[in-house]
Amino acid sequence: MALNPWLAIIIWGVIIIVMTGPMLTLPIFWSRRKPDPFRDMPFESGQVPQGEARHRLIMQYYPYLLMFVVFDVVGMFLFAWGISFTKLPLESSAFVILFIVLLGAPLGYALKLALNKENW
Amino acid sequence: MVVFPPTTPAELVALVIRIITSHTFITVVVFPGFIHLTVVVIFLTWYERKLLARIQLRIGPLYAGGPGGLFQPLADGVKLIFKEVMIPYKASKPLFLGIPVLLVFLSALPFAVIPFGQHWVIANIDVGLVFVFAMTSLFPSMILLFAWASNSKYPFLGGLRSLFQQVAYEIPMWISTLSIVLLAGSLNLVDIVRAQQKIWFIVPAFLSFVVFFISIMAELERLPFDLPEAEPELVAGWYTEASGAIFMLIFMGLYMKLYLMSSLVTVLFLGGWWGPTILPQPVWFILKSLIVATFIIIPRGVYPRIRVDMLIKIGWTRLLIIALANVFLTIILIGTGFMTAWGI
Amino acid sequence: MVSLTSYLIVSAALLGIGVYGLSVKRNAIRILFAVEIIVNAANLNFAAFTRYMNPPQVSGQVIVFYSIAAAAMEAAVGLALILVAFRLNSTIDVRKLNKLKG
Amino acid sequence: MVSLAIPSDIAFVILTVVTITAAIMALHAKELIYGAVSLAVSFIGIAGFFALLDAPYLAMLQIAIYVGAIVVLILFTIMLVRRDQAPEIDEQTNSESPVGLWLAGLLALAISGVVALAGASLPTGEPPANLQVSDLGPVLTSQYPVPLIVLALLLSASLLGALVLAKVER
Repeated sequence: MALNPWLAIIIWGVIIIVMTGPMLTLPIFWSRRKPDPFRDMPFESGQVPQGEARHRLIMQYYPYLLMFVVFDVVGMFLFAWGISFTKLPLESSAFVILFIVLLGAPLGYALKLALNKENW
Repeated sequence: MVVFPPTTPAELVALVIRIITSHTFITVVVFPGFIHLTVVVIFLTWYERKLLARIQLRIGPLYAGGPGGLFQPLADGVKLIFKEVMIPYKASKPLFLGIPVLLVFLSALPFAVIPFGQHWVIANIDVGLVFVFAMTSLFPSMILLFAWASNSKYPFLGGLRSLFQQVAYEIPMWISTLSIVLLAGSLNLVDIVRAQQKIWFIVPAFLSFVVFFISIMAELERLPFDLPEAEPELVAGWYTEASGAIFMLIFMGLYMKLYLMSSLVTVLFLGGWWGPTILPQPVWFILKSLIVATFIIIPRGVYPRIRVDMLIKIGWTRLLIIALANVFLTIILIGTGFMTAWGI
Repeated sequence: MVSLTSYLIVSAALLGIGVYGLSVKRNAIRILFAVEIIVNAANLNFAAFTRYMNPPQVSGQVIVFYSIAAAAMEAAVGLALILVAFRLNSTIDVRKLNKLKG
Repeated sequence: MVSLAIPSDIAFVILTVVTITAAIMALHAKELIYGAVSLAVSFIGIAGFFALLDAPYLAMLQIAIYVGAIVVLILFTIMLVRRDQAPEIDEQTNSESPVGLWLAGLLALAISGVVALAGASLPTGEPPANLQVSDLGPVLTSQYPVPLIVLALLLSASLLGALVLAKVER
């Protein structure tokens, strides 16, 4: 029977949620919930937490995040070309190879910028 | 005869039998779906404990818990389910409770496209490989959000480390599989395995196997890349605040991801279900995946961890360059007709 | 059977939401959200039209590729600009970023 | 016989509700972080539309690039620009100009009207799909090769531009 594979994926997803959902909702249902400031304190090895928890951000690795966005796009384009590589004549892949080569230079410069710790 | 909607009890029974014996139901619920996945995840927790105990000569895990320690995972599960679900002060409730379920969901969903045998696959879609990558690419944001939601310092630091680490190794992982796509000419995982009937892709694409393996070690936050959960520095990394059922779900999600990645290695490089016909196809597949998982687990007992800036530097300067170079190598190999000699 | 018209109306609704956000919000990041929603509405239109061509073609999908890539780059540069603006003025309220006003 | 073809109408309705609600939530959620999460949900809804439109590769691209990369970048930036403890005062809207709402509503209505009027001349039936994922490569390399090179230049320019912008001036 040819069932649409996407429907099968949806069924699988529903099964996962149906099976794992109770693992979280049931314990919440039967666990004791009385607000207790000491028990609900964030874990800091017994110390009383001080200051804002959410604001120590490391700017140092921000360039890698930018590079990730760029190469995410590149990767997706390369996959779209890669599927039909063997069916295409080799000449038509020249542009894709040029595409990869062109991105080499900015990658090098971005790495140089990112690795220089004085910049961040 | 199956009628919908059923009117008599006999028709209802016929319909139920029809549904239960349908291929979709069996693949979703029994194998390679829910039951198989649960059993393997429980097995993997037991297996990792035993293996590390052998490597590091830890006495406790070798004896604790019934015959061969098999009851230990069950006891853990029961304990975690009946523990209280603690939500830290000022934590973001919907994110803190929702993301563990989503983590399990995201690591279990890609199993729909992993072929455990020629017909043992839930959904045979044409974009299988990209589907797996799209799902795994959601992990960094989930982890960052969970770390942010717990409103605590250690999880937040661990979450940031995890974000940068996964982001740094995702691109080498994708680019290294590009040479597999070039060789097989398809993104469909069933077709990729079929193309390996004569020769496993680990032979023509050994370099990309190395890059892929190192990348998944980093993606899974396994030693020597387990900085996000470095115990001496960050307690338990991004899931420090997780307790009880939340911890159990995260744990399940992580082990499922371990199994997912090892089965992906099997599909892409180790010939999937192919093997001598003395054993059925799924057995070969599971065997290969477990061997890969062993090689992912072993370094945890052997290696120290490296520093976070070194880690990110290796990902971007070494692995990405090697992966890109490997793409060119594969193009040359295919272009010169070297591959056709091997029947690929 | 879903018709082309319904896709176009969904896309128009998304465009409306985007334009609303663009004209009403003051937080620079919200404005970026609105821009992304508008780009998505356009992408949806491309994909719908290319599917309902007779026979269906993939060239519209390829255009969506380029559109998504351009949107990703727009987000990267836009967020970097927001970061710089925050560093210089310590606010991302577009009403207060008025140093160039005479 | 039980008909198990995908009920695309139901999927379409669910996706529409999810996408549009999430898009509104993205602009209206109190916390920016929740706004970003709703934006991600809206993107996933659009990916669902792509899957319905027989463009599965596009759907995966949408999830991987938008949700996997852009949303991460947005989340990180939001966390960077958060003020220490101050409530988000930037969250008010231009209260003196409800014009925006009218403008947007009018625009959406106008477009919908045009679409409804033109509905007769639009193709109605869904032509049978015979699109393959492997059709993308030839179109990409033979029909649109020059945009690919322009895209490489765009990618490099924006990568370097963003990096130079974000780095600390000394």
